[in-house]
Amino acid sequence: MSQLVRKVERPPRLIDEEGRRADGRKVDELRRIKIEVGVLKNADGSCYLEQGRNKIMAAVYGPRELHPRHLAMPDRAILRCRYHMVPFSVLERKSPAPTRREIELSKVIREALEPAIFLEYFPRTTIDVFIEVIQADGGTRCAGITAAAVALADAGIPMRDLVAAIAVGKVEGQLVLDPMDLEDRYGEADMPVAMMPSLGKITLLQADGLMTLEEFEKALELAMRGIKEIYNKQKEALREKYLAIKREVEVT
Amino acid sequence: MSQLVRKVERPPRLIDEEGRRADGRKVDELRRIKIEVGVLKNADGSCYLEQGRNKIMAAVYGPRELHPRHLAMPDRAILRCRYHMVPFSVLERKSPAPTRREIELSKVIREALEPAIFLEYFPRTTIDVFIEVIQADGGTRCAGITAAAVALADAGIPMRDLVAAIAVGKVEGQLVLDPMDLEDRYGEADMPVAMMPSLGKITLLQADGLMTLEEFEKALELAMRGIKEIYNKQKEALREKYLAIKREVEVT
Amino acid sequence: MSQLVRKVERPPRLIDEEGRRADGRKVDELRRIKIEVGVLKNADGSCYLEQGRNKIMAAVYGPRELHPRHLAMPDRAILRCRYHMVPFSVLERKSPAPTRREIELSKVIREALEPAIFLEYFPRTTIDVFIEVIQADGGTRCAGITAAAVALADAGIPMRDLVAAIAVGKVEGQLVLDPMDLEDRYGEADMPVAMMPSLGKITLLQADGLMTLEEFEKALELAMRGIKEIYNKQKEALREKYLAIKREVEVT
Amino acid sequence: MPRSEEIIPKIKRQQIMSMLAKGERLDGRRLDEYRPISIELGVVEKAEGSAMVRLGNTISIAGVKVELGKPYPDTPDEGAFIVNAEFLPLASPTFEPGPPDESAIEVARVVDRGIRSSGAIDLKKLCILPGEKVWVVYIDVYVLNHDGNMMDASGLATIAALLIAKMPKVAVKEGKVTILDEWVPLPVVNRPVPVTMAKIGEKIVVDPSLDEELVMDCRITVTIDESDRICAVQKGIGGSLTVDDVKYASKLAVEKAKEIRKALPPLPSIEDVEWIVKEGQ
Amino acid sequence: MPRSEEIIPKIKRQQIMSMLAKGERLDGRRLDEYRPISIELGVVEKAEGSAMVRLGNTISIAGVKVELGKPYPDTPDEGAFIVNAEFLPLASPTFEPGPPDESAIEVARVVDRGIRSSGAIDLKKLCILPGEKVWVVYIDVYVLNHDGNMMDASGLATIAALLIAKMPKVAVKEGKVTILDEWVPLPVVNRPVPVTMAKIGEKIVVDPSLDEELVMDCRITVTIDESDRICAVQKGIGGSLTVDDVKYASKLAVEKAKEIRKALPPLPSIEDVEWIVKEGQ
Amino acid sequence: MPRSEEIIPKIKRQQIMSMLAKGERLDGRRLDEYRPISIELGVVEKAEGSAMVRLGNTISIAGVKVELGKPYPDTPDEGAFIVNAEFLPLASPTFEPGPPDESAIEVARVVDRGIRSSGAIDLKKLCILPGEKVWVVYIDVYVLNHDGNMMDASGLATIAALLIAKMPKVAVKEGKVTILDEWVPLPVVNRPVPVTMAKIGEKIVVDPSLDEELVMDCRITVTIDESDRICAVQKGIGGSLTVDDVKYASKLAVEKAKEIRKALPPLPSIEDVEWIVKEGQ
Repeated sequence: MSQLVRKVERPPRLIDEEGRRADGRKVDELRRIKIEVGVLKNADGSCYLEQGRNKIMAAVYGPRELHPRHLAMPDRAILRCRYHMVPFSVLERKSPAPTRREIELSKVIREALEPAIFLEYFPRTTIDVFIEVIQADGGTRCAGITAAAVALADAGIPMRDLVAAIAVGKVEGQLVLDPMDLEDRYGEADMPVAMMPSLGKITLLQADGLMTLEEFEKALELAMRGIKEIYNKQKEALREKYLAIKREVEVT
Repeated sequence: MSQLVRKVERPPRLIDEEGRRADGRKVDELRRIKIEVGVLKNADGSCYLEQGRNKIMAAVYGPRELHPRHLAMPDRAILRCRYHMVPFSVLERKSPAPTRREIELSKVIREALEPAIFLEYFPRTTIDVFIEVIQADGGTRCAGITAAAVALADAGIPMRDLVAAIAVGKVEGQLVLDPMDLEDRYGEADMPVAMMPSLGKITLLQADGLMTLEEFEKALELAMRGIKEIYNKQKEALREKYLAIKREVEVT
Repeated sequence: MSQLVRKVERPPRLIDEEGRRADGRKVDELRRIKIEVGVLKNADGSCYLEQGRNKIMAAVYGPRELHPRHLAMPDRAILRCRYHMVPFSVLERKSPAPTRREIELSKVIREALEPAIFLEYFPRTTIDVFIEVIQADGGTRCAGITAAAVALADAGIPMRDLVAAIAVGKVEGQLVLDPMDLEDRYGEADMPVAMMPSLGKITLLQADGLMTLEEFEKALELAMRGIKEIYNKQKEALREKYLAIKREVEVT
Repeated sequence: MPRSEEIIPKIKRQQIMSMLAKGERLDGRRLDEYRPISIELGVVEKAEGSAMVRLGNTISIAGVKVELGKPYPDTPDEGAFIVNAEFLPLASPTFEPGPPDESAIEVARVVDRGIRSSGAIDLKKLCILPGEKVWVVYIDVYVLNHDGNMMDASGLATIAALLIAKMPKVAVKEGKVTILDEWVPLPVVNRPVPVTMAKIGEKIVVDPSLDEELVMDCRITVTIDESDRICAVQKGIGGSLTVDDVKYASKLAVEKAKEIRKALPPLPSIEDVEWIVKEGQ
Repeated sequence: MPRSEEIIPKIKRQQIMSMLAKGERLDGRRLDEYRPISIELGVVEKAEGSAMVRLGNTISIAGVKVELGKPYPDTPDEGAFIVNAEFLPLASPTFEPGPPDESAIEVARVVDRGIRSSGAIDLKKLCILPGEKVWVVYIDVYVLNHDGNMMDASGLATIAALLIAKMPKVAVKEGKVTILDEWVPLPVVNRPVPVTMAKIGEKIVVDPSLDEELVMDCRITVTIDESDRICAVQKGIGGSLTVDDVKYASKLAVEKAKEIRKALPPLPSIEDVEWIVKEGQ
Repeated sequence: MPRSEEIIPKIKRQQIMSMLAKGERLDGRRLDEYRPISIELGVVEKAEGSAMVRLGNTISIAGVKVELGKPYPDTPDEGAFIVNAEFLPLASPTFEPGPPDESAIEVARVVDRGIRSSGAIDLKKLCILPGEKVWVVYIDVYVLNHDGNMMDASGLATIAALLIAKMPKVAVKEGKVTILDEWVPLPVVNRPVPVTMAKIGEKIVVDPSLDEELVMDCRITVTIDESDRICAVQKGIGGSLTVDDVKYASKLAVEKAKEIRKALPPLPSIEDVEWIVKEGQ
C-alpha cells in the first residue's frame, strides 16, 4: 500500500580510516549484549536479549504432551520452533502473518538447537521454542538462537551444550563481526553461524553474498571468536539467575 | 475494486420537530416485526425474522454428535454459533468470507444465548446455531439473537428463558429505540442489549459512541422496554406454530 | 499485476477451404499422441502423455492407507484426484494455488475414472491420482484422464476398462475433433467426453458454447470415434511397456 | 460430498428402483415431472436484483450486485460477471461452515457456463472506458435448504435475479465516470434454464429429490437457451451413461426448459436503453 | 477460548468465592483495586510509537506504524487506523501459533471501538489528498504474558503508544507527496481507558487475574474517555449481568479510568502543528 | 519433513556407514561423485525458458515467465525476480498436496540466494520506467520425482531455464509501454551452481541419494559462482558439522561446481542487446 520508503541512508563510508564502523565498533567487536533470564511467568523457560538495537524475547514450553498425538515420536521428543517478527519491529511495517523468510528461519533455528538437546530423554512429547523479535537491527536469527538456548537451559531441559550464534559480514571488502542492519543492507556478504561452543560443533551455517574460499575460512574463524564471547555471556546470565534464586532461598 | 460509494445520504434532520424519525417512528417505537417459525425443513429448528428491512434466517442443529470428538465436553453440550451476512445483504457487496466483525459477533451472540440453554442436559454433544443475514438495515446482531432464540425453542432445546434483543441508539442527542442503518450511520451512539426477559438478566451488552453515565442508564431502561415487546412477539410466534401443529394433528 | 496480454491472435480463418485446420489437421483428425508408461520411479504407476503441444504427467499412488482414518470407507477404496497446472504451462503465468477451475476439473476427472475402478476390492484404502499439466494447449482434462487411466493400469489397479477421453469443438460452424487452444478460444463450443470404450459407457460429459440438438448428437458420434483411436494408443503403450519388461526379464 | 450422504441407504434404493420400474416415484411424481417451482422476485431490496427459488423443499436465493472494476486484459471492451455459490450450513446437517467445497464450486461453474455460453448478459454494454473501467456483475447464490437438485434451484434463482436487476446509469466526461441517479435494467438478452436429471438403475428422472440423489448412479445437467440450444452440459457423480441416455436427456431438457422458462420474468426491454452516457465527446 | 482454560477448577472457584464474600481476593487486593500498572514508553525505537504495559504479570506491547494509503471510499477526507491484536504462543501454555482467534479479534475490536468512539485520533488531520492519499495508522498489540485482563493491558498499551508516537510531516505540491525529514506528533486528542471487571458469583471485581478469569461467570469492559463519558462497552463470556450490575460497573469504570489515566502520558500539544504542508497552491 | 521419512531405517544406516568406511556407496559411486546429470532444455515452449533436470532418478522442472509489474520501493530502478518451489505429490509417497511446506520453501530460498548473491540476473536491465514499471521474472520449480538432492536438481533446473529464456523487447514512448514482437535473451550474467553434500557418520558424500538422505546426520549446500566464489551456504537438518567438515565441503563444492557448470548452456551473449527501446526522448 505504501510508497513511502524507509531505509537508513548509506553513509559515505561504513568503515573509516581507523577501522571504526558506523556505530564506533572495531571490525571484530560485538555489539553490547544484555541477557535476562526467566522474564516471562507462564513459560517453562524464557530469556530477554538485547544485542545492540535487537530486542528478542524467547520462551520455551515443554517437554509437554503433543496434540494431535500421531505426530509424537515413540523414541524421543520432537522440537518445534517458531521465529516471528512483530510488525513494528522494523522500519517498514511487516505483515503479522509468517513470511517465507520466517518459515525458513524457524526451520534452520530448530535444526540449530536440535543437536544440543537430549530429545531422547522425553519420548512422545514436544518441546516448543518461541522466538519473538520485538525490534530487529540485523542478526536476529543468531540473537534468537542465543536467547532460545538460554531459555531452554532456564526451562531445565538437559542439553549437551548451549548453542551460541553470531553473524560475520563482509563490508567494503573487510570481514566484520556481528553486522548491524546498516551493514547487512549495504554489505557484500552475510554469514550467520551457530555452534555448541565447548564441543566445537557447527549447528547453523548460512551465507549469502560473495566470498572467496579464503574469505569464507577467515569468516568462520572470526565467527568462532564471537561465539566464544557470546557463550560466556550466556553462562554468566544463567549463573546470575541461579545465584539470585539461591539468595532468595537462603533469605527465606 | 470499486470506487462507487453507495450510502444513503444523511437527511437534514433525523428526528423532526414532532419527534418523528426518518421512517415515521416515534423515538421509543420498534420497527415492524414479523416472525415465522419452522421455515426450513432440514434444520431441527428454524426461524425467519423481519424487523423493518432486516431479513434474518436462523437455524439450529442439535444436540448432535461432535467431530472431532476431543472438542466435546464431558459434562455438557458445547454451543457453536455462526453469524454471517450474505454478500448482497448490504448496499456495498460484502466479501463472502467471514470478516473480523462477523467473527466477533458470532462470539458475542454465542455468549448471549449460552446462559439461556441447559447445556448440561446434553454432555458430549454440540448445539449449532446458524444465523444468516439476508438483508441488513441496522441492528442485525439483535435481530439474529431474537431469531436464534426462537429457532432454539423450535428445536425443542430446553431453555431457562428465551433471549430477546434490541439496540438503543443516540441520534441528534436523543435516545432512540431500534435504530435503523441510517440512524446507526449518522447517530452518536449505538448500544445493543440482549436479555432473558423474565429473569431480568442481561446476556449481551455492547456499546460504541459517546454516552454520559445518565444517558447510558436511560438507554438501558429503554432497551428493557423494547426487549419486553420483542419477547411477546417471540412467544406469540411460537404459540401460533404450536396451535398450527395442534390443528393439524386434530384434523388428521 | 501484469497488463501484458498474451494470446495467440485469431487467424483470418480457422478452417480453410479445403477443410484444413490451423495446424494442418482435418476436422476429424486427432493431434499426434505420444504415451510413455512408468516414467516416474516413486509412483506405483505413472504415465507421460503428449497430445499436440499438451504435456501431461500422471501418477498413481495406492491402494494405500488413508489418513485421517475416519475418511476411509468400510466397503471400498476411496478415489482422490488432483488436476493441477504448473504456473508456466500457459502463456499467462497461472498462480500455483488451485483455481476454482482446477477444483472443478479434479472433481469431474475423479468421477470419470471412478466407474472404471474396482474400488470394492480395497476397502479402507485410498487410491490417489495426481495429474500435472506441464504444458497446456487445449483439451488438458481429456488428456489428463487418458494419462491417468494408463497410470492406473500401470499401477496394477484392477479396472473394468480403460477410460479414454477427447473433446469435440465447434469452430466456424463445423464440428472438429480434439480442438487445440486456438480453436477453444475462438470456437463456438467445446465438449469434452470420456468413456470406457469397450463398455460403451460415458463417464465424463461436459459442454459449453451453443449447439443445437442435432449438432450435439453429431458431436457425440465424433467424440466416440476419437475415443476409439485414443483407446488403441493407450493399449499399445501398455503393451509395449509389458513387452519391454518381458524382454528385460528374459535377458536376465 | 459430505460424509453422511455417502452411506447409501440400500433399502431405500431398492424401494425407489422397484417403484421406478412401475413408472412411479416416492413423492408421486412422474419420471419427467418437476416438483412445484416457486420464484419470489426482489426479496432483497438492497440488491440490484434478487430471487428466491423453491423447488419442492429446496431453497436457493440469488442476489446481484454491480460494481465498477477493471476489465480482464483479454476482453478490454467487455464488462465481467462472477458467479459464487455457497451451501449454507443451515441448509443441511451435512454442510459445514467454510469456503465453498468442490460441490458448491461445481454448481457455481455450471451456472456460470449457462449464462456465459448463452450470452445471457450483453457484456459489451457494460464497458464504460475500454481497458480501464467496466461494470462487474457479482452473482451470489446461497442454498438455504437442501432437498435435492441444488443445481436447478440455483440456476433458476440466478437468471431470475438477473432478469429483474436494475443498475445505475453512468456518465463519462473526459475520462471521469459519474454514477447517475437513474436506474436501468441489466442488459439481459437470453434466459438459459438448467435441467438436471438423475440416472437410477436404468431409469432417468428429472429434478431428483434428495432421496433420489442419495441413491442415484449418475447425474446430468443440460442447460437450454431461449432458442432451444444446448448451452452447458455437466455429467456429475461417479457412474456412467450410455449414448442413448445422453440423447434422451438432452431432448427431455429442451422440453422441460421450455416449460420452466414460462415461470421466469420476461427479458427486459432494452431497445432504447442507454447504460453509459458519453458526454462532450 | 483454549481448551485447558475451559476446565473450571471447582475447588478454586469455591475458595475465591468464599474470600470474595469477606471482601477479599486471592492476591490480597480489594475488589475494586487494580494490580500494579507499569507503562514503559518507547520500547521499540523503530516504531513510530510503542509502549509495554504490565498489569501484574500480564504483559502487552503495542507498536504504532504509519503508512501512506488510500482513504475508505465513504470517508475520502479522513485518514484511517487499524488495530490488530495477537496472543503470542509464548504468553500462555494454552495459546497456539496461527492467525488471531475470536478472543484476540474481540480484544482488537474493543480497543478499536474505544479509540474510534472517543475520536482519540483526529483522522481529518491525516488526510493528505482527499479521496486519494491519506495516512493509515497501524496499531499492533501483542500479549507477551497472559495473567488475566489482556483487554485493559492491551487498551492501555495502545493509547500510550499513540500518545508518544511521532510521524513525518509531508509536503504536497501539485498532487505529488514528499515525505519530509521533520517529525510531528500523531494528532491524538482523547485518552480512552478501558476498565474490565469480572462477575464471580454475586460479586464484581476489577482487573481480574487469570485465576479469577478461570472461575468468573461474566466479564464486562467499559471504556471511558477524557470527559468521563462511556465510549465502549463489551460484555464477554457466557453468563449474565443484572441491570444493577451494569450500573455499578459503569460507575466504577468512570472512577477507575480517572485514576489510571494519570499513569498515561499527557495529550500531545498539537495546537501549532502542521502535518501536511501544501505548497504552491 | 514428511512422517514416513522420519523413521530412520537403522539397518540401512549401518550398511551405508560400513560401506562408506571402505570408501564405497550403495549405488557404486565414489564419495565425491554425482549421479548422472541430464539437462533437457526448452521442454515447455509456452514458458519464456524451461529446463528439466534429472539427477539419477530425481527430476526437477523449472519454468520462467516474465510479467510487467511495479518495482520494490527500495529498488525503484531494478526489475525483480521471485523463486517458487513445490514438491509435487506425484514425486513421492510422502508428499501431500497443498502450499509449499518449510522444506520446499527452504529449497526456493536457497536457490533464490544463489541467483541473487551472484547477481546472475542483471536486474537493472529489467527496469522500464524507474519506480513505476519493471519486468518481474517468475521462476517456478517443481519436483516431479524425489530420489534425494532436490536442492541441486532444482538449482540447476533454475539456472538452465534462465540461461535459455527469451523475453519480449518493449518500447517506451511518453510513459506508455508497448510490448514488441521481438525477442531478446534474459540478461543472465552469472551461473551459480549449488553443490549439496551429506554428512553420514564421519564421512561427507556429494549429491546424496534418497537412501543416504534418510540416514544422514547433516546436509550442507554450497553454491558457487562463475568465478569460484561462494554465493550461498545452507546447513540443513539437525546434526552438526566440524569446522574441518565445512572447509572440506566448501573446497569440494568449488571443484564440483566447475565440473557441473560444463553441462549448463553458456551465458547468453547480451553485449548488443537492447531490452527497452526508449523512443522520442
